[in-house]
Amino acid sequence: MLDHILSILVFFPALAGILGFVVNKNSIRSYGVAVATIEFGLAIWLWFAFDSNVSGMQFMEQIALVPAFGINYIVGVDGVSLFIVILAAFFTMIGIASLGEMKDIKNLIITLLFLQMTMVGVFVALDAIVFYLFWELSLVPMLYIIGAWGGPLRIYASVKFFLYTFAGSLVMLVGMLFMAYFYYQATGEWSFALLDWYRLILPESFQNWLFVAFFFGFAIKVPMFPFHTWLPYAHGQAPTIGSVILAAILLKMGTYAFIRFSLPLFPDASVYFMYPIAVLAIIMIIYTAMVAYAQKDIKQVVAYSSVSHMGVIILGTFALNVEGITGSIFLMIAHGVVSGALFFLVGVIYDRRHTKIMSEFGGLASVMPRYATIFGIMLMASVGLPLTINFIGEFLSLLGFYKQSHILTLLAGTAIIVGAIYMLSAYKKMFFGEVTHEENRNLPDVNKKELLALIPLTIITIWLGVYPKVLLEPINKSVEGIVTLMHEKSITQEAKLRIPNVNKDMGLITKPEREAH
Amino acid sequence: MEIGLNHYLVLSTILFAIGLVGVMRRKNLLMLFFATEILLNAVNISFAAISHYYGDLTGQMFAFFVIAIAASEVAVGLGLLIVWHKKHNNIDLDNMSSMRG
Amino acid sequence: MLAPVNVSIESLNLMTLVPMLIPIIGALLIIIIDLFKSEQDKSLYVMLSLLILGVDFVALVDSAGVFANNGTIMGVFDVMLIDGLAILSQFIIVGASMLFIPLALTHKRFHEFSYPEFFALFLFMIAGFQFMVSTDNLILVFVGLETASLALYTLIAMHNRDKSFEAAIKYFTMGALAAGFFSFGSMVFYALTGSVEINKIAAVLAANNYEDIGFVLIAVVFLLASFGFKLSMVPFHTWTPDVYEGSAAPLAGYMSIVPKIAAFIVAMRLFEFLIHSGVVWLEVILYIGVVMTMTMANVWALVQTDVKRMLAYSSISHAGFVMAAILIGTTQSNSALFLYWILFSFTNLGSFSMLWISRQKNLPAHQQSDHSYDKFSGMVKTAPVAATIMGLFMLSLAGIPPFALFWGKIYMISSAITGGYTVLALIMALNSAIAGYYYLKLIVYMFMKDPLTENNGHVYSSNATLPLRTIIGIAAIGTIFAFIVVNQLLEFVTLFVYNSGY
Amino acid sequence: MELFLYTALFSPLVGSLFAALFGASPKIKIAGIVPSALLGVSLFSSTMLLILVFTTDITLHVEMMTWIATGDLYIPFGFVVDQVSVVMMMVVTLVSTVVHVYAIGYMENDKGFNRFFSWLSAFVFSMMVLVMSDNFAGLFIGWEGVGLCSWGLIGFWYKKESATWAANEAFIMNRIADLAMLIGIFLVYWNTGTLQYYAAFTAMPSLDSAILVWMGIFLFIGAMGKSAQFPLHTWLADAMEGPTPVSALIHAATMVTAGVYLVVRASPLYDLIPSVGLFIASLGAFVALFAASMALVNRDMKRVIAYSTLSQLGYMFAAAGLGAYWVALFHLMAHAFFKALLFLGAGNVMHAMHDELDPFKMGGLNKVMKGTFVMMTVASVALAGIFPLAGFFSKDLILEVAFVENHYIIYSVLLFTAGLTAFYSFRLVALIFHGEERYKLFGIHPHEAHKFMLVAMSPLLLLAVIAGSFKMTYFEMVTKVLPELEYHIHHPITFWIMTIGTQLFVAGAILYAYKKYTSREIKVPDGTSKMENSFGYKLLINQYYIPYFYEEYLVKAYRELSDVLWTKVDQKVVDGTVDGIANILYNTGDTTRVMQSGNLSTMLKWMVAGTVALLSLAVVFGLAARYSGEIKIFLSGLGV
Repeated sequence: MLDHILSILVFFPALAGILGFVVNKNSIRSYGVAVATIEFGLAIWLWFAFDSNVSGMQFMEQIALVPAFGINYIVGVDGVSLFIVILAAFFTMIGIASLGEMKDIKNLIITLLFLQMTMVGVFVALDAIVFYLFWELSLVPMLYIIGAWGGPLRIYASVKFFLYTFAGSLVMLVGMLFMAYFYYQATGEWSFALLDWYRLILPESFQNWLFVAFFFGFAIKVPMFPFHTWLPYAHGQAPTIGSVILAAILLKMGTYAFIRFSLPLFPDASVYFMYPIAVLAIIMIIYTAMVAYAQKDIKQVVAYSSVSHMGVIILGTFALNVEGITGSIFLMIAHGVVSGALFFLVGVIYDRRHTKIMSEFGGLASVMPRYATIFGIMLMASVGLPLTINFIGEFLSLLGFYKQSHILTLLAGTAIIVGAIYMLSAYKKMFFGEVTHEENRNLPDVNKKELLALIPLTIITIWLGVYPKVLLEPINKSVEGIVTLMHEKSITQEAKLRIPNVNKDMGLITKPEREAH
Repeated sequence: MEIGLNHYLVLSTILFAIGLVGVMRRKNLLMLFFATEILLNAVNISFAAISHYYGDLTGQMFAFFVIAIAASEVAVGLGLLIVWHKKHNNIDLDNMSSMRG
Repeated sequence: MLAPVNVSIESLNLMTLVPMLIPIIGALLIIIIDLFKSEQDKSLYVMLSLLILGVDFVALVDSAGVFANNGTIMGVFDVMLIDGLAILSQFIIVGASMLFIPLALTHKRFHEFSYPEFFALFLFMIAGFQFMVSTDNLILVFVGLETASLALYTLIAMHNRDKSFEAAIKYFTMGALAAGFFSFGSMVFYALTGSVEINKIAAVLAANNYEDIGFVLIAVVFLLASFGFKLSMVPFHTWTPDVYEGSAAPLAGYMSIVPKIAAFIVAMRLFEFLIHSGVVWLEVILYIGVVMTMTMANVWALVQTDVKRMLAYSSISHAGFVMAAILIGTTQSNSALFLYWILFSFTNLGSFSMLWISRQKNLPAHQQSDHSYDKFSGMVKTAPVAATIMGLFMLSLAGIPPFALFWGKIYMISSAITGGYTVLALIMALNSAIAGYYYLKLIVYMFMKDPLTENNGHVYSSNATLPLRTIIGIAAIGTIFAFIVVNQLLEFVTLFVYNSGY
Repeated sequence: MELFLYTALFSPLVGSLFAALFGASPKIKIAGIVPSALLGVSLFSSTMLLILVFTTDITLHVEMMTWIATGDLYIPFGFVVDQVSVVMMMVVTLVSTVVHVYAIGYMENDKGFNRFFSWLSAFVFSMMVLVMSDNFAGLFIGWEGVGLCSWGLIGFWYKKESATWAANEAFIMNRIADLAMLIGIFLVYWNTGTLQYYAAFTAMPSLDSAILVWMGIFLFIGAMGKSAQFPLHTWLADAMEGPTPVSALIHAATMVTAGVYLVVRASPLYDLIPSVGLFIASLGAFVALFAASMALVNRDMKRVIAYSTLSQLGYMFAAAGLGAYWVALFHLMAHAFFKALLFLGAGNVMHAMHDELDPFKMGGLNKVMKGTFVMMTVASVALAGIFPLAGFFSKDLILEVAFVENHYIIYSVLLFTAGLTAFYSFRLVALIFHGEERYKLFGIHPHEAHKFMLVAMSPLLLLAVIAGSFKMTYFEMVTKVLPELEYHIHHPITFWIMTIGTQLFVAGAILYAYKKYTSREIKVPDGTSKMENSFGYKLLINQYYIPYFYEEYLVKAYRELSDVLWTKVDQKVVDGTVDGIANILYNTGDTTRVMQSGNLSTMLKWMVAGTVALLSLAVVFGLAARYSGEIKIFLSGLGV
């Protein structure tokens, strides 16, 4: 079974989703929880079976799909993707478990199961087309979740989300087809397999163009400034579960793809575009943090804070050294946990008051002390306090990038200031002061079902902040592989200089192929 | 003056142009059909002339087929026209615009 | 005077005619049956037609085998030309027809299907299209085209609604004009080269090194206009939405597939040699035409309020997309054309059939048209399965993987890239994004809005019967599981296209 | 001995978690007693460690586990107990224990009693991490941890707008400095390849001096935030919104001295860059004077003490900057004792006066609060630096350092400030405890604090008196790790003149303060007197208008800019562009759909028009092809 564990992880939820149509409406919730728990169990098993001393892909499977055009179903995990897969399974599980009363809950749970398939699929796919397949397919369930269970502007928000991302990824698709074509020119065979592509060394100008093409797809997904405007709408309108999954997992697709595709495929272009992207990342960090500060709606604050944090992740990725990339991967997980938890928390108060406007609250600390405590912990994690999960990622990302640029890191580091500003002021508005609204006086504190989601997240937040080694070790191993590959592949002097020589023999075939064109 | 191939071709072209103008200007469906017939027959003249010029029968064959097709077009076209006329009591093109946009 | 005709029957290769003769004989058979005993039930004719088409399909399989072994076959005084393109396109024509004909077995009574003439005309039309694709003689192309078109006009009109007549008249009139253009274009070629066979025209033009490029271009213009009409290229597309709206939904779906593939084949035969001979003008014009057709049709589809009209514009856009293959003109692009069109036929027929089963006899007061978007709001609540299937078709049309059209789309875009048309590839990709909006709009209505009050869901399948459901099921399965067969299809198509020299 | 290390470190954490268990429940005594007892354990362990270190000169170093390890980066949870950190541990645990016990009484009527102890013990834990860590990253954990606890404790009375505002201000301002600190840490890592103190300091001498200067500057900026040095000082006065035990522990004795500790800890670095050291010293001297000047007129008891803390921190930095790290650390220790005592005394007064903070509304309290009176007076004497109390030894040393190192400007500033210190300290004592009983006007009936609170304070009282006598023992101990510089003024006469002169100057200032503020004329100021309207007074009472400037030009500007960015840039420009593109497409469709008029005649015209257009293009192209030669000549004639 271990040989096919990844395929099982991908398709089990989908299959369960199809069978779910038969399950009675009243039992669907238990069904969903059961399925998601099994899936999570499988993911954990994957982790145990995973060998952290191997830097390459594990549990690989390959099935021919369209061999005539070089498309194969190839899956595998390494340290980069392993934990995001687990995170996806985890969030689906607690997401379904903590679902409140909603209309059409059956459709929602089935949709979530399909969404889970696409999420896991994206992170284990090792063939560009299969990757693209899951990437696009993930839009559909999310579209439905936002559009059917969202707020008043839900249709605008969901369509915007879909089309924006779709447009970006189509440009990326063109890039992929180009890449395959270059591979075809070099070897005379079509292939979309990522591991094949890794072996291809392209001239710098080609790298730059392809990098830009991929960039559109990834940047919109991340979302990077100035492509981020779909996100506040999507988050603002989505139901809690939608926001949680969107923030925790779906946004990670973009940053993950940068590490999986852009860096190893185009090392020289990555170096070439490092500064522009870093500047964008810094704009993301500061600008969106300021915009977050101006928000009136707590969910929008969290949404914009996501963008701001994603900026740090991007920065870490483009540090192009082991510390930075490891940090950015860790921060992906960290941000997933923390922003997921924050969206859960916003959902808690929204369920009670049906508003997310901060001025409607105030003084909640005395009414809902447990809620305030958990919110506080998550807030501090979001602000990047040491010994919380976020700090490790932020610290490493910034540390990594410092090697590339002092000034830019200094600017990016303002993340810890501006982040504190909007988060603390939001917290102050909601929790401190006297209770000013009568409705708030008797709000019930978090209930058991909500704690079911929040307690594990809190534990993870602190546990991984204190003991990140469990994650860092496998991640580090794989990242070393990527950085080595990049260093070996790079052709310009600049890139050789910027990308450190980790000096570990990966046994990779990096012989230059016949040059394209 | 000897009448050569070019004369036929010019004639054919002029007729074709007349047909085109008719197609564009006519609002009466029947007249429109006439205009399309002029188009086809204009081409027929050329085909016959070129065929003669090359001493090759293909052109004439083409012309025959065109005639046949024109005839069947008239059959179908008139059928449609009659049905339309029965229902609407007119055959003005301007009345046929229930679908648009 | 007359020399005795001295042709051996073997050299005529009459076998090449078999696939066309089968539907013709079938059509005559149906008329004869009616002659003996009229007022038969439509199911008889449907099944009969299906059988005939089945036999036709088998005949095609046979000639495919012959082609695979012996290569291109000429026949009947070298008028018939059975190459890979002809066989592939006939597969599509006959296959799509087989999917179409059972759609006549509706729950509600539509009177065109009770006429045996409908089926006879339908079969004649198929024969016409088959002739059109399996020749490179412009006369036969013309005859096939007109046979098919005239039958089609009548089929549209037989739907017997005001809009159908209007649609038929519009289509007919413009068709007549297009016929005029076609004959004029052929005439100019004939004048230039003394031949109406495409390969000979090509040979002569190449021999004199395109001396009279100006006249060649005039001929090309008229032929382009004529095929632009058939393929609904902008600005010759104006008939398409009206005709689709006016005709019965399945016929509209059928029209978006079969006549177009026939036209594509002829366009491919005609224009590719010109492009390959370096007629830059044609390349530029086709480029503009392709981009215009894709983009403008998409833009117009955005503002539609009726699903069928939206689908009409969408199929214009798809046609423009595929037309790019002819512009690119490589083996890969031509294979992509077939792959795309096969996958497109499933999805598009499926979505039009979905409209068909929701077709009411009379228009309710609150509805603007037969298939307005409003009609589908909240469909997932009242008819979840139908809504899901319709949603799948829309996603496939939008090119979301792994549904059928995605595979065609990537192969097509890839062919643009390999052919060196980078910008075109980008435009094609971005057009898919624009198109996403209007497909999504239907999904939004179906899945995210609340149902209209008096709607109990029955309306969406009021017209459904087992045969219709089967067809939709086949289309849905074809759409979802396309990824399983894409490889075989691709290999098959590439082999045939390559062996035909395209 | 590792056991002592772990108990010293973790028992506050256990106490904090224990109290946190009752966080949401009503007040329960045990939530205060257990953490206090655990702190006692921590104090005991620290004492044992001190004895160990003192007697054996062992440096205890443990690595508990790996924290972050990736690439070449390796950061363990490592702790070191050496002569420096053990001094800090002693200070921290001692003051904390006192404050904890004191707070059991002080907070007895507060609803957030349990929460308070949870935060307070958490703070001690963070502080212990800060001082015990063996690497910069661990230091940063503690650094941020104390920041967090400070936030929680300043904003402890979260219903008060001013308290939560001050809490956020403190946190954010510290964060600004923390950024610099982080950058400093990055610099250390990328240049030395490690964050362990020992390894990093060993590698530093071989580095380029420019890099070292940057390192020193960035780390010092970090220290400036935590120690509230100008211009990041405003938060400290506002932090007085927190409960008084918090002010005593965090904002006087321990947390704010973390910056000094950092500089002391990084002494190998700062020794390499004397120019930065001089800057630190100058800034320290400036802050000493600057803060003391604001303390002169302030009418908030706690704020006066806060400014005095700030001023004393300036002294410490002056010493550290001049390379006299052990002196700085010594003053840190002595200051912790008497300043905590002073704050706790002020807490008693506040309790007695029902949270009244204006000393002008008090007066004559010595009659009802004998114990407190004695303690605060002693603390003030110590603060003023009168022989033989603790302050004398430490502060005089700093003056000597400045003198010996020939920095006469710094010396004179610090000397002058010593006078000011004495003045404002006794202004406060005089106003509170002597003179008219002005509180009666406000109908307040003051009472002395609980006995056990006074008892709890007594160790501090004792230390404030005798700490100076440890000077030589202390010196011997810490100079094992810190630069062993003894400061002797070479000429004994100079020495005596200076010492006695300073004492006389200070005593004079005390007497003047007494004279001025015990008089019967003292009334509650109402803003009409001439002095209150003088420019100097206004400048000082408004803290040189710095908070005003921050509020008006930084905070407001930030808020307004944020609003503009959101409503104008994000919604209008960025999102507007996206929607604009979509709208352009949609509108194109809407306007061009008229082409599809549905009229057959129009449709035919379009078809013909299309053909004609193609035809004319063909003709143009055909002509161009035919006359391409001529066209080329023509174009070349045009110079194209």
